[in-house]
Amino acid sequence: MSLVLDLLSGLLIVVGALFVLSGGIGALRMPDFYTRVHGSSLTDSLGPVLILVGLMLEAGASLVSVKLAAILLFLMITSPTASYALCHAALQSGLKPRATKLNTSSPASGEEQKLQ
Amino acid sequence: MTTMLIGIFLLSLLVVTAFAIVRATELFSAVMLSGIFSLLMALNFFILDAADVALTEAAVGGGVATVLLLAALKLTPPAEAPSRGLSGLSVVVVAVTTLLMIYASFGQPSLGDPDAPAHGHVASWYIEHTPELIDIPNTVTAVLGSYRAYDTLGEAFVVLTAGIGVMFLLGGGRGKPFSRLQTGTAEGLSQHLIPKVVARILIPFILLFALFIQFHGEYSPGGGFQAGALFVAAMILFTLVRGERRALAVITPRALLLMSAGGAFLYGLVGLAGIATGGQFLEYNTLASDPIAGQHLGIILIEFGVGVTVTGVLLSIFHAFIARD
Amino acid sequence: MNLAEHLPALQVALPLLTAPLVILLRAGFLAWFSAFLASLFSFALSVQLTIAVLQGGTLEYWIGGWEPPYGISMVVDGFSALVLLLITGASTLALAGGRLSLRRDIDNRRAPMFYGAWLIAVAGLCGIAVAGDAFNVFVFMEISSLATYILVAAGRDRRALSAVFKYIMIGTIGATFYLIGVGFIYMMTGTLNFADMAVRLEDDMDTRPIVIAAGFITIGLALKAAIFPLHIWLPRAYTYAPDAVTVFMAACSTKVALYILMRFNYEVFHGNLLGHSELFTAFVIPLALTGILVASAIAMFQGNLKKVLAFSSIAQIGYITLAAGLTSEAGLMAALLHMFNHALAKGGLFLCAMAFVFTAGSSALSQLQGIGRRMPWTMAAFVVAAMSLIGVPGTAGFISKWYLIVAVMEWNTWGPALVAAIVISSLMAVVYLGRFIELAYFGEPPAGNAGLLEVSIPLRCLIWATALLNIGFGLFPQLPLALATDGTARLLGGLY
Amino acid sequence: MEILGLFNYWAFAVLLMVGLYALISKQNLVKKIMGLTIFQSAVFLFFITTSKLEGGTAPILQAGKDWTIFSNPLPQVLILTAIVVGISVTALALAVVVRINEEYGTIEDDEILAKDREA
Repeated sequence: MSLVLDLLSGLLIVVGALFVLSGGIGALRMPDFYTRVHGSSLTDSLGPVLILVGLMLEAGASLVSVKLAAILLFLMITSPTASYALCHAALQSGLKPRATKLNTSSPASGEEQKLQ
Repeated sequence: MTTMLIGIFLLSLLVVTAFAIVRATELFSAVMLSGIFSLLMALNFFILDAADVALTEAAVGGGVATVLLLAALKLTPPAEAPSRGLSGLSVVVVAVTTLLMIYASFGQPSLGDPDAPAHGHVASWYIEHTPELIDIPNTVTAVLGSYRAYDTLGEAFVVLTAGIGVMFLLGGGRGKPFSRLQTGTAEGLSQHLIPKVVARILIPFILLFALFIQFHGEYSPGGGFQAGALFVAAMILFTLVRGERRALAVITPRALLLMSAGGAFLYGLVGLAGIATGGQFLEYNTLASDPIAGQHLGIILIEFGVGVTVTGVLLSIFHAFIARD
Repeated sequence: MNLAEHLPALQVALPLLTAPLVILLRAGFLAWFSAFLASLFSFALSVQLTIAVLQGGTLEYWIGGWEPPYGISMVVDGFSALVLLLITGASTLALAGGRLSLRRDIDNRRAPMFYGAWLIAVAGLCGIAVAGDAFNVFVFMEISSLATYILVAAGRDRRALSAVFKYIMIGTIGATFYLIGVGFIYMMTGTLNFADMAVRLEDDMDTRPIVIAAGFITIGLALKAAIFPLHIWLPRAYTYAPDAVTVFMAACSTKVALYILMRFNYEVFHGNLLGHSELFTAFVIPLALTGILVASAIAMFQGNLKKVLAFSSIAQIGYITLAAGLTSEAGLMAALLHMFNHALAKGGLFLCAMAFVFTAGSSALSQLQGIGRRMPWTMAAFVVAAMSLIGVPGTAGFISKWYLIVAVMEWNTWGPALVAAIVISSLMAVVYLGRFIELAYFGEPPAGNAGLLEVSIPLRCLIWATALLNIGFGLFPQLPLALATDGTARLLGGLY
Repeated sequence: MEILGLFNYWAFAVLLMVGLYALISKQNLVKKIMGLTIFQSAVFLFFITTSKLEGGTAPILQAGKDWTIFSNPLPQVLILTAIVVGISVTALALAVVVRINEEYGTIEDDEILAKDREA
């Protein structure tokens, strides 16, 4: 039983770590601000969720698990809000998503274009 | 060993972040990086067994300092002027200092060395005698609140002085610490559903946690300062979501001023109470019939004083910055 | 409950606890008045403490009833009493004399904050003077520094702001260097109490971290004390601060850093650190000497009275460090005496400068032409204080210069050269002060301002009282001598 | 091992250097303040390093727990105070910067100096 639990928690943690890693790569490699936020929000949401669940399996039914669950709950509330606030602020300050860039004459430079 | 390796990894990250802060020309990203720097520093403190310090660094460096820097950036130009290259003299000064310190490090006790002189003498006396003299589990709080209460008194007044300074420089004076309110930003994010709802969920928890840290500081990491910083974090969140005006209606400027002055004054009064009851300045043994009860009472009172001052001052500073346009 | 035994704690607690009450006040006058009263009572307390020290020797106070090194202790000896007298005396003098000047500089609505900061500055400086614990010194150094930044930033000229920013940066570097030094010492000894440090340092004499610690502490405090060439913050801060603040700062703030510098180097390091005396001498004396000469020379070419006096302060700090660097009994004696006498003279000079600025509206020398004829009383007091600064016999300044020259002569073969430097810089002082005095008496007043013009009679009395103190302590120097003897004996306790 | 145990001190030295460099050679006042923060944080790191004890835990003595070694509480207390001092200095310095910007219209040190010279 404990072996199964160990394996399962290990698997969850590894997969969670992979999500964190992909989030990191996404934040570096994505073309514009909004897609980058999309990438890094993986680091915020799915990654920690899997890791925390893995840790909870490891800790078993104890106070530690309750604390981890509380952390999980707060993460699930706060990190999407943070991503939302970030994108919203960017949109309000006039940063245009790259996909909607229509009739700009300047060549795509890989940099975000600011609206005038 | 593992701890040491994690430590080395975190320290390297810290150094990299520090370089990035110095190199960044956009002040906004430098501020974000310095927030990251503080959180990394807090992690380092945590693996070095300094839970109280880690909590404080996270709340202060990651929270309050970042908010203050952002508030100041709103009022100042956002980018650094183009650099003029390395300054020769400063590089020399700085390099010499570093070399001196690395040179000194070879005579120093290695990390965690149990025979280091710092751990004997005074420190071991604290660990040994705190259970019988003060009887609270958290030795850090015992040292902070009783053995070195005078330093903590100084700390409370340093905070008060900073508050006085910011209100003096940026405020309007005469019980109105803040110059004027901008109508445009006074509404906050109240039109935005998601932050509003989330803040409504979070704020009670943050306040609860602040109270827990305030009054549980004798048993677990925390104390007046951390509690105050957290309380301020909750109020700042409230201000962001509901707007400046509503926040100032909840805690009025006059109340903030009273809190700032009152908390520090309360601390001093506890000190004088020691004299009045026949002890020394800041002696708690004489506050109650039983010395241990007296110690507990004294520590709770001064921690409360610190918490109130910190809340008052940090909120005043925050409002003083954002109320200026 | 016997209040007399709690004097050291009350000395700090009184101004400190009055400050939060002052900031709650709404009216400028009330704030000034309560700050003045608190300052006056603090002065009374330091007089009491001085009497207690002179009668009963060194006082020790255990805060919280905890025995040092576990708790924090306060130690008051002759030297601390001397510094305490300077701090509270200067604060009272500046508040009393500066009421009108401050009322013009600080708008009424912000006055409560200003006077709150003033009291905190007094409390912080007093806290350093009575501290017996190295970290406690750091905390109170930061309290007093933060408060002083606020006081300087209150200057009306916008240059006060840029001056204060520089002051904040350099002050914080100084304090942090000091903290690093304390950290190294703590790491090697496990204690923070001065007396305990001295005892425990004997065990690990001359380990590298301790040497580095001595370096950091000395440099950090030298930054705070504005020892040449680490003085760059001082002239602008003194010049652009409100005039009354300059009176207060000039008399005591750098002195307190020097006080703790001497305390650390003598009580903790000397005798415990191999070759420390020689190193200290070799480090301090050249700096002090260049400081004396260069700052005096710069002072001769300044176009602003407050700047002249500020550079003169740097030169005078040079005298004090020179005397302290001799590491001899006579040298220390001279250093302590000069600290006291310079504060008297410089306090008097800045007080007169404040009066001039108040009536003439500017401290630029060109605006002050002929001011001596328009304000004969104030100007005469200025001349008396100037004579004390130069060291004319019969004034307080003469006593300390005499002690200084004697100490230098008995130092070693370099003595005569140092005496020559002291004489040259005294002559330069004659030049830079004489230049202003000449221009004040014989210069042509700016157009349209030639009438007789004096400050109010109470202020004139205060100015003259200060001037007379300069003469009084020159003729009857028993009090500072007694305090300096006691302080020297304690400082040298570690040397022999 | 022995040498790795000194890594904290080296990080301290480098951070101190980086902070001091930014403090003295950057012209932008906000950047100077950030340098000051790094500079102070380095010192905090140094103190906390001296408090660590091999195999120890945070100095919270819980009855019934089997920890017997506790890290040194004293440097932690000192740093708690020092952190508070640090944020106070930062807040005050930022307020001064805001005022400087209002008066001079710039927060670059050399430009301020130039404007001072003109006056």
